[in-house]
Amino acid sequence: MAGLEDLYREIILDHYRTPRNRGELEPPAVSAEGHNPLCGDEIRIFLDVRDGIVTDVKFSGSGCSISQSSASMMTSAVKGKDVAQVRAIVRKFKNMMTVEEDTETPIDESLTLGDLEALQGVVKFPVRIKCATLGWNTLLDALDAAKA
Amino acid sequence: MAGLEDLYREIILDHYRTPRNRGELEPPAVSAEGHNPLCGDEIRIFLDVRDGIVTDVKFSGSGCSISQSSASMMTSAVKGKDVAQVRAIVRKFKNMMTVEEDTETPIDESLTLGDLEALQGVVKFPVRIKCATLGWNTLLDALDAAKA
Amino acid sequence: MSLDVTTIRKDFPVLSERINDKPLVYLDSANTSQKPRVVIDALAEFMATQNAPINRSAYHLAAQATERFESTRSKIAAFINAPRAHEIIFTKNATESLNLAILSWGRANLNSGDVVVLTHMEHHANIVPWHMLVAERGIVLRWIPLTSDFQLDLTDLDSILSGAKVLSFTSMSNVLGTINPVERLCAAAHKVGALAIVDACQSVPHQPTDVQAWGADLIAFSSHKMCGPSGVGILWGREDLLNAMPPFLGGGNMIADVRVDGFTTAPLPNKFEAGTPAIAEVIALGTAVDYLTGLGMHEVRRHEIELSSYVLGMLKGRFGDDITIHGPSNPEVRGATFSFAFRGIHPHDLSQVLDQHNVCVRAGHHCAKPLMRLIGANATARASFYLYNTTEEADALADALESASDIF
Amino acid sequence: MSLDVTTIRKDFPVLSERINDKPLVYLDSANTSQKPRVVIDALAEFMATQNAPINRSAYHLAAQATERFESTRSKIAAFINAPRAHEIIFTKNATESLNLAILSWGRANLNSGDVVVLTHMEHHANIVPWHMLVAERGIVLRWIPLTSDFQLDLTDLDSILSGAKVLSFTSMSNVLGTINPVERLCAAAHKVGALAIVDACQSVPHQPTDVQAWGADLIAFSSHKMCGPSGVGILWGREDLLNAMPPFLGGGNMIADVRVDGFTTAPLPNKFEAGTPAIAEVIALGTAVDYLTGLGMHEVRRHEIELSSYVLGMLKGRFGDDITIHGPSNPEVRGATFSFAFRGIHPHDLSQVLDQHNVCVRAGHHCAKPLMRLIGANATARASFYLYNTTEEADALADALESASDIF
Ligand SMILES: Cc1ncc(COP(=O)(O)O)c(C=O)c1O
Ligand SMILES: Cc1ncc(COP(=O)(O)O)c(C=O)c1O
Repeated sequence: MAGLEDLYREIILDHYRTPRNRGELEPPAVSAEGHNPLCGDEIRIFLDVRDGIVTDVKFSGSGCSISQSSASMMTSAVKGKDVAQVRAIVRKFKNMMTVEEDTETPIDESLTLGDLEALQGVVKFPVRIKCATLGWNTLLDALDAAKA
Repeated sequence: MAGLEDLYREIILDHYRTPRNRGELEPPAVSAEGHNPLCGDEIRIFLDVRDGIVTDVKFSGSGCSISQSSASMMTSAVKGKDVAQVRAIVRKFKNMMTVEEDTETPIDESLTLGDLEALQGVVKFPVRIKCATLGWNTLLDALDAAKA
Repeated sequence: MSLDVTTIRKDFPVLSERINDKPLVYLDSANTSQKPRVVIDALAEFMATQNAPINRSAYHLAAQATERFESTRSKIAAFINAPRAHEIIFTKNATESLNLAILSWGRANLNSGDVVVLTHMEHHANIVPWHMLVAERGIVLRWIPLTSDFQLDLTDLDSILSGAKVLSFTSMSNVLGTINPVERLCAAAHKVGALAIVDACQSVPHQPTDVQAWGADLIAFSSHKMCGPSGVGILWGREDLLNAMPPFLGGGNMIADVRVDGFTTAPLPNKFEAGTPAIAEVIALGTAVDYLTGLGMHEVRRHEIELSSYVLGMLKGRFGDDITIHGPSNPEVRGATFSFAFRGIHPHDLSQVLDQHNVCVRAGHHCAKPLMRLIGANATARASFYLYNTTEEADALADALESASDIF
Repeated sequence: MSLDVTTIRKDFPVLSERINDKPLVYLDSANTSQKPRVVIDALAEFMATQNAPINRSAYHLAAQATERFESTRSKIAAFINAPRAHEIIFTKNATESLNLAILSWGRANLNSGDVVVLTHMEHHANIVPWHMLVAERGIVLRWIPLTSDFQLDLTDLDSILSGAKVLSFTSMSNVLGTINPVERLCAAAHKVGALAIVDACQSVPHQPTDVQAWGADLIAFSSHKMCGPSGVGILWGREDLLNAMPPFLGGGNMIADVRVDGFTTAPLPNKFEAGTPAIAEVIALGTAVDYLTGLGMHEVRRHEIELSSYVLGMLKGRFGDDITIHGPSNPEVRGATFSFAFRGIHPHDLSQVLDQHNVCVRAGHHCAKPLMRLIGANATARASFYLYNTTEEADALADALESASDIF
């Protein structure tokens, strides 16, 4: 059985206690809402996309340490990147979480996930994968909303 | 386990091979139709009730030896009786078959079922009770139809 | 005579399981109960030596299976004091039972503007089917609010019920533990000519049930919460009501006749039991009912009142204001199900830490999101006790809670 | 490599049962199959040592149960070559699967006058839900007739299908044994833009299944006919189709969110799995799938073709015109299910006499009354063989039949 230390790495607890990019953005920023139907966690992702660049991103809502820290780390990782890069990061993260659906397209090996790799331990707790990916799936919805 | 001889008494097979009162009656006789949803047996009971007396009764349809012989014996038993007597016989028969719903009203002990007692062995084959009572329940429906 | 829990625990194989060499502390019985050995054996034994279809075949093995299946129906009827065995309908779970009751009765009887009254402590199973009727037929929902002690606030009951066609409510909240005054609510519904539907999932496994004393019209509950197998739900309804309801699922077993141009339905209970049921599971549920009856439902209830008293006092004593229990403080009006918030630690994280101590509690919205919004939380942790749980296990819960603070 | 039936028979405890000191000859597998020891053990083992809720709780026991439950979904997907595991929906039986498909899709897509095409060999489960839609929405049913050799008469298929919205049919008749040309029928349906629904109850347990090769849109089958426990049915559907269908039962597990004023549904498969499923049974069904896969479905089919050849020849050889078999004479286009009439003896009486020899056959209308009317009988006797049956058992059937003439 995997131990708690695999799950609650220090960097994760740090992002949980001191979340980055927490808040909301006014329109014209777009937003999307995500639910974890199993545990009730809710998250909202705000996204400012200009000329194909994610110029700003924020998140609100409430949830467990994994969903909150994952969202916090995510915002740090995608801010300032262009949309294609962001989508590549999402794919790489979801692949690490074993839940990337598109298994045909190759994963960009040159990308590094940095701090996000701390979340790898979540895979040993399958129930928590949904916590870790909640913000990411919601980000994808927000990207779609930005395009529309 | 009960043996076949409990079920297929000679008198039962006799009524099966040579059914009494098989046929139909023209209106003003009433009729009712019964199904055994489990095995597909169908029966139709025709009833001529005049001044409270069952002056004639016939049955048609098809089914197994138990349902057919029970219907045949039933017609012999009720023909010429008044409606109250017929209902008492039905009650007594269904009671023997362990399926009389009205357990409050006492059963008329003075009534004799005669040949019908041969069907008692059916109780040891619970699945067949529905065969034995198919004609009887249909008779009750026909009696209701005659009253209406 | 109170329950001999030490002996009872030996009846449940899983309670002797050890994980990482520590005992299992199973506090999630409001979710699903554990199963006694006799129930597992009945299921396995039937499958190994007596397995056969029911209702459809005349041979000995099938006749025997049919008899055993039907004997569970009679046992369930006796267990809840239903007047007639054929008023017991077997479904796949309480959710199907509620959907059957709500959608079959509702589609035949409810029209635009008709009022249905629910309470603010309902499980999704007693909400979503009503929402479906809101969308389909334009019915209107009203909600009975809660008091500050997490009981139904019946102050305005008469005006809430006025003109209503249905009152549908839970006999005991799966989140708060609150036991509702079922008789009073059924009587109030009937006074305005409304139907009384009771979601009895959380009370039937834990206390004596008497549907006639309740005066209910339809009730639903699940086998898997009362020591029986998964895959079986129960719907009880008044005979005249069930007879008047249209069928819900169509297929084999529920028909009297089928022609290319139509069908007629079989009498109760078959009318509502389309297809091959959970034969082995229903038979094993009969064994579970025997088991519970053997223990005595009054004794089960008394044991859980004692446990509740202990848990409430102990948790408050050890943690004071660090713990908030969302539910009544009086053990007499609640079951042994405790939702709580602890030191601001998210319930999901809390349950993860408790799991390291093999303490199994549920974290989440407990399929009662409208209630959660009222409580003001997305989620709570919930420890739910049953007839096999002990005060030592309550202590183990508290010890494990203590350790959670070390991490967060 | 053909099946080693002697060894296989030892896997099924009930086949070693003796009644009145005579072996059991179980020939009712089209009704429900027997269960191998590994399946019974998987069920009992889970209940005794791993029993926990799924999806809702984070602790180890619950996570493990969830994983095992979901692994059955993947196994079923592989077994029928479904592209995605979340296209597999667990229900309580094939009847619920068909009702879900028919009523959920039908209520959203069918209107007065819309044509649905069935065949004259359907089970009530694929008739009655359509009758319900006839009553609810005024759809119109058309029926594909049969040839004199009890196969679908496809001569006028194009005109029967013309303008139809749905073609819903069985892959194999539970009465006649006829195996239908599923690929051809699905293609014909799609050519006119109709949906193809396949009642796959009788074929999935007996031969390899490839829903993609079939080109089907929705298919239904039951665990209990394929060596699995009772209480579980399966619906497979194309992802886009399932996504577009409204939910069928409302409650826990099928929601994304619930508010007092409405709800949103969860993604597949949860959307169609309201309430607590048959957890232990689904897990044990996974073991049944492993068992069948281990034997090899091609080998199972080959064994049944051999049995069919033997049964057809032997019965005709011994009884000539005294026996009428209602079904195709060519073993390649039929399964090993034989409905028959024998010397004018009513099937119910026949099965009673056979039972004295422990030969278990079903007598009745087999939930296919429209077909029975076509055959011109209220009932037939039906002997259905499976992977564990032998030619010796076919001989035992014939010997028992012989003795029936002595009585009637
Ligand atoms: C109050 C209440 N109602 C309904 C249900 C639904 O029961 P099931 O999941 O067995 O269908 C539950 C349990 O989950 C419950 O606690
Ligand atoms: C062809 C066919 N369809 C549907 C069914 C219904 O299956 P179940 O009773 O498992 O729901 C059966 C079996 O009874 C069948 O043989």
